[in-house]
Amino acid sequence: MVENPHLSVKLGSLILKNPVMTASGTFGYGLEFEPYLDLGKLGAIVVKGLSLKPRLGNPTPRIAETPAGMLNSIGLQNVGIEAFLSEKLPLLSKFGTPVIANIFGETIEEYCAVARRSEESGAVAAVEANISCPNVSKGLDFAQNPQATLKITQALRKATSLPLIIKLSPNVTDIRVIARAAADGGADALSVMNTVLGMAVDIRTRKPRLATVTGGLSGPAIRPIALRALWQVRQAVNLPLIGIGGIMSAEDALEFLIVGASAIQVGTANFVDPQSSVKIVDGLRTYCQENNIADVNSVVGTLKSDPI
Amino acid sequence: MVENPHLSVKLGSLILKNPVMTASGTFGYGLEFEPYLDLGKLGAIVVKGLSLKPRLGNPTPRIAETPAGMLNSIGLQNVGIEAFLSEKLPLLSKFGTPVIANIFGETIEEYCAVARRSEESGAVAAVEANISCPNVSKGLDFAQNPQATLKITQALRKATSLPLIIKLSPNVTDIRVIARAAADGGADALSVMNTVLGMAVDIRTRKPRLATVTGGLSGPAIRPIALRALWQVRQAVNLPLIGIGGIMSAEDALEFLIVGASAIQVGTANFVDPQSSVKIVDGLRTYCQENNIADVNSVVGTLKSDPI
Amino acid sequence: MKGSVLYNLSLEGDKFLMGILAPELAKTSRAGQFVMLRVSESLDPLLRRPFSFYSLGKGTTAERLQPENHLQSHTQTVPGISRGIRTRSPDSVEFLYRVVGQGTRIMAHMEVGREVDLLGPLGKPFPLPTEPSQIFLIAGGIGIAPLLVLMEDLQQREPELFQRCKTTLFFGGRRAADIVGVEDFQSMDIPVHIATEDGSLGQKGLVTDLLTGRESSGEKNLPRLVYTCGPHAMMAAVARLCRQWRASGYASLECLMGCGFGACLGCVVKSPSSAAEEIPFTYRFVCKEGPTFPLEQVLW
Amino acid sequence: MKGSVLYNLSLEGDKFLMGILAPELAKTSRAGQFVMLRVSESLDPLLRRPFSFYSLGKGTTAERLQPENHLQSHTQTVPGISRGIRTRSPDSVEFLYRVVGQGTRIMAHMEVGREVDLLGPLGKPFPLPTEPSQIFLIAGGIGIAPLLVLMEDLQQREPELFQRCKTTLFFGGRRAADIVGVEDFQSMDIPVHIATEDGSLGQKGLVTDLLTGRESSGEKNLPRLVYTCGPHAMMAAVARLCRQWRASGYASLECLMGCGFGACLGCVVKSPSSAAEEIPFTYRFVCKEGPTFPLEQVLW
Ligand SMILES: Cc1cc2nc3c(=O)[nH]c(=O)nc-3n(C[C@H](O)[C@H](O)[C@H](O)COP(=O)(O)OP(=O)(O)OC[C@H]3O[C@@H](n4cnc5c(N)ncnc54)[C@H](O)[C@@H]3O)c2cc1C
Ligand SMILES: Cc1cc2nc3c(=O)[nH]c(=O)nc-3n(C[C@H](O)[C@H](O)[C@H](O)COP(=O)(O)OP(=O)(O)OC[C@H]3O[C@@H](n4cnc5c(N)ncnc54)[C@H](O)[C@@H]3O)c2cc1C
Ligand SMILES: Cc1cc2nc3c(=O)[nH]c(=O)nc-3n(C[C@H](O)[C@H](O)[C@H](O)COP(=O)(O)O)c2cc1C
Ligand SMILES: Cc1cc2nc3c(=O)[nH]c(=O)nc-3n(C[C@H](O)[C@H](O)[C@H](O)COP(=O)(O)O)c2cc1C
Ligand code: FES
Ligand code: FES
Repeated sequence: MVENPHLSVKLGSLILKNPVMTASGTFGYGLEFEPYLDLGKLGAIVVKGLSLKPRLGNPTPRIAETPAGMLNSIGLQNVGIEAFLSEKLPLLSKFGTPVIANIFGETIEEYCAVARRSEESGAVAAVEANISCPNVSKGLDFAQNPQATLKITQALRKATSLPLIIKLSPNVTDIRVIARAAADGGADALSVMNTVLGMAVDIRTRKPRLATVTGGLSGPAIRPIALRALWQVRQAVNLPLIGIGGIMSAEDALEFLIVGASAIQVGTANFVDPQSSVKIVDGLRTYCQENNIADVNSVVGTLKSDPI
Repeated sequence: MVENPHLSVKLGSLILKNPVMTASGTFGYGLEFEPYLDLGKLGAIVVKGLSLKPRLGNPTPRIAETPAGMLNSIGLQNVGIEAFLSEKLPLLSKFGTPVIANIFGETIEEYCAVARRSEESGAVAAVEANISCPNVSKGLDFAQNPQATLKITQALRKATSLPLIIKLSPNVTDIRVIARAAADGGADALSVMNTVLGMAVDIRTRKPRLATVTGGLSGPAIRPIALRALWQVRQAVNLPLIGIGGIMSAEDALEFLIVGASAIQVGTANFVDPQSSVKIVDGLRTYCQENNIADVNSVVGTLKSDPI
Repeated sequence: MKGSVLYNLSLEGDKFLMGILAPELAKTSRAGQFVMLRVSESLDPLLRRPFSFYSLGKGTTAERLQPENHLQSHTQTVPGISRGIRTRSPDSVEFLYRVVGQGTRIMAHMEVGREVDLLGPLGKPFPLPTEPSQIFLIAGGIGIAPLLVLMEDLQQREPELFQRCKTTLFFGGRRAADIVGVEDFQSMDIPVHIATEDGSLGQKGLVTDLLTGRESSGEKNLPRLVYTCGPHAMMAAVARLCRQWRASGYASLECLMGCGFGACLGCVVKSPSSAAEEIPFTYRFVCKEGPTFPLEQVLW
Repeated sequence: MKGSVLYNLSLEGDKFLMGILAPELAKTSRAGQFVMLRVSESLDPLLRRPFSFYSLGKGTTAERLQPENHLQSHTQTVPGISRGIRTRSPDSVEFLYRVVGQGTRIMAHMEVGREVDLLGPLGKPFPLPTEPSQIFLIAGGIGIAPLLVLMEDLQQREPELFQRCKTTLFFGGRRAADIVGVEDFQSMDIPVHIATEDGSLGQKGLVTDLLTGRESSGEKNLPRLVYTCGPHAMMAAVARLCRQWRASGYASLECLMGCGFGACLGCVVKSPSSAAEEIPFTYRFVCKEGPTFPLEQVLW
């Protein structure tokens, strides 16, 4: 039995002490979880999506429960990059866990400005660009168009020397095409995936259960979709990948590692059990110990699939 | 209280005694359900996808359970249109419920041939073309490309005078574009939607849980995706729509009617409870009675959504 | 945090009273706070459910709420079987809940001894009165829940102040079956005025009908302090009354909650923005900044 | 069809024996058939689980399977609490099951009186012997389940034939804890030979090790009829032996099942195609054409 398996993983130049990150929008600014866990134990903390200016977000209802999942249309409410850097980041930095700024904007320029401010702070370890949020764009997203993905990735690549993670959307015909565009644009890693566009109706009132009608579906219900998206992207690009979607346990996380994710993010599970993320770190360690795995990286991309 | 609400709905020239159909591939050839329910009570029976020649289908494992859902890659195993017409259809016809042939092929010509044979039988009420099965095509499906959708719909429109239903796939960037193509091609109604492409991994063996690696996700997990797809298609075309995806109860069915489906199909629910479909018919009747609704059609498309 | 079901009693209509052994929670929680309860280990339902404390087990009530065994209850959805007997202890907490959906239906079936997974205490407590005052408690339906614990907490912590406050409960519902827990208040010598919409108990009408027109009958009939919980429209009406009465008031708000501790940003309520801000309103988080709010902090 | 749990006994290892009151099922089912059991009303887990009958409650066994209360059991996942006592009746059916995942874990927690939702009887029964024969029952682990009911059914329906058959059970497992139910066979005077891979009970090795080399010791040591259930590889080995022995044999197959009644087409097994067909093999549905198959109908 391996007593102290090596859990550290690399996403380009970004080194994490273990593969477990928190998913943007499901972990607040990190500090909300201090009562429940040791933030120092996490691989990385990805904070709520940040924009140049503070945003109020969408009207209520903003969430709805669905079978083994939930819909949200928070509308990217956030304190804005400046308040984050001055009020939240200093408190968050002291845990020794890399803080990743999840960023978004309405224009490419806004994205770049937020990325630049993140880098200037000196305390942000990487930038994850949410080019795929289904709740704010009226039309199609950057992440639904390869040209747009290429353009925004190139622009961000120029704007910052921080590790650049592009977060992809499942709401596309062929995610491989988008993944290649992000790779070509200079991304260091890809996050696969954001929420699936969904909807629910209250039959009593005949109104949508979300004020915005549609919203993002997350949670275990979408795990099979996320795994498939990851598998497709794995075959399309050579970048380190971050698996996201419905991960509730170390077993779930292992599915993503096996398919080819170097790291994973825990999202909706944080609501169900605020300790989920560290429990998954512990679970991965135990798995490695029990299966005599010296290095968790040796699990990554080991899917055995017979050609059919 | 309305004692005998009018439950009959029209899909173009096709008249159903109620809005509840069974989804292709989840109801066998109908006869498998004879021990469990009165097939005469259903709005329509959509049989397992039929091809020109019999098909063996995919290797096992063919199904896997996921949170509130299941994956399948049956590979469209079927007895072939001829055996269906000669062996199954005569037995099925006696229930007085319209039988809809779900058809597929590897080429447009095959599709058309199956449609023609269906019409020639004189006992098939309509044709539902599965242009979106994720388990057989190696590349992209017809349903993932508007031009291909247009072409196959036009060809089928020429090949048969039966009511023509085109079944759409959710695995697209913008389902509205595909829906419009099908409408332009001459479809009489659209089925929204087929399964979502998904995947699951057995962490013990590190193999995919399906022999084909990926497969179609169905069941309540995908209901929010199906409702959203229906809502998008509702805004894009003026055809009668059939809502499909994760419907387990009359309440679920009502969500689809409210969003704008004239009829619905019950799929995975048939496995969990073989009586699901008739229970949903009964549930819709009770709902109309209790809510003083004289005609179920008056529920269709009544979603109240404030513009935001 | 794990707790263990001590009793799960079927009350009037579709209401249940659940006692849970959870010493840590009983010790650290305050009136107005809530827990997020996980009703099952299954992924469906997925999210936790918020419940206010009805009692923190510290109070001692002489006359106990009478659980009735409603095997022939008028509610169809719930078998309505009482399990266990009500035995509060300093180590137990109580939730008064109404069966409205999948989660509460599962709760209604929980057996004695069943382990439950609780997250809490969460949210801001009700501020207790600081000086002897006339207090109105105004509840609608299941909104009664956080008001009992408030009075028990006050009685426990400041017995003298409790004695010197003049407290009255105004309690409304749609029908008699909505009115539960009255005995718990009466046993603390808190008078109870009831209104039901169908007139099946107390005065016919809304609970606010019991309250309008009080200004005319003189100052001494008006409260200094109001605590309210119930349907949104009722609390909005109470907020208007409090402005008329120049009374301070606190409401306990309900709202869909994804997490209960400030992480999902799902639970916002519109709040007046401060003059300094240029925005028409601001959002406050019901789970962290509430669920108890000064009435004027909410844009009703 | 609804049934009600009569007992749910924790046996060796992670095995449980569940008795269910289900008169209709007990009456109409045959050995080798199965039910699809819905373990919860939740949508997770969604699908029903297939279980073969272990007993149809008709048999009368003198010595009863001894349920042990494994509170200090070696299995971590299951509390291993026995509920109720084993009392079979003509109206009850029994399932012997192993806890392997979410569904069976939920089953292991079911209380006496709990209502369960069963679909069945499904599938094809084992054909009973038609003449006095030497019969080998060959089981691996939980594969023992459908073999007891087979013998009880025979004893019940054709007591004389049962007497005149010479039946032996060969039972293999990985360790002693995998060997359950032996007493139920012994009480029917069926001798039991055991093999475990770790040698903790019976002969060390595979169950098929107990069976090889029999040809040399003469005809009378060979069976005419074989019934087998267990891991695929074991049944494949048994199929080979049966060819050598020129014995007829039947296997009860396991396979992932979406529905259990021929609707999903998920449960196929490869079968030799008839000479007339031009395809290399054909698929048969385990749920409808099985789960019991003549050994030669399966491409092992
Ligand atoms: C701070 C707070 C305290 C509460 N205290 C009590 C109490 O003491 N007693 C009581 O009976 N109820 C209380 N509620 C309401 C209670 O949380 C809901 O009735 C319960 O969540 C319904 O769950 P369900 O699964 O039965 O209903 P479903 O309708 O099936 O639930 C679906 C989803 O909607 C949410 N939901 C449904 N109704 C409400 C609601 N009214 N408020 C918030 N979320 C809702 C559920 O949590 C779940 O996420 C409180 C709510 C809040 C926010
Ligand atoms: C005809 C038949 C008879 C059976 N009889 C028995 C019996 O008498 N006793 C017993 O202990 N087991 C029996 N099994 C196996 C039993 O069905 C599985 O162990 C059970 O479904 C596992 O469910 P789970 O939720 O605990 O496991 P999970 O692994 O969580 O289940 C996930 C999914 O896989 C399926 N699955 C997992 N293992 C099996 C398996 N071995 N066979 C079929 N499906 C599986 C489940 O049904 C479910 O759909 C039988 C299987 C078949 C096909
Ligand atoms: C309430 C909520 C808010 C979210 N906000 C963001 C966000 O601000 N930026 C972003 O990139 N993703 C956001 N997401 C998406 C998650 O980061 C994640 O990609 C998605 O939820 C799938 O993972 P899960 O199933 O584990 O939750 C949000 C998700 C939820 C549920
Ligand atoms: C086992 C299985 C087989 C299916 N086979 C077909 C098929 O042959 N043709 C088709 O158009 N759809 C097929 N489908 C898709 C269903 O008809 C339906 O569109 C989908 O399952 C979503 O509905 P549900 O969530 O109610 O199951 C199949 C689905 C399942 C689960
Ligand atoms: S409930 Fe999640 S932030 Fe309040
Ligand atoms: S299990 Fe569905 S066809 Fe056999």
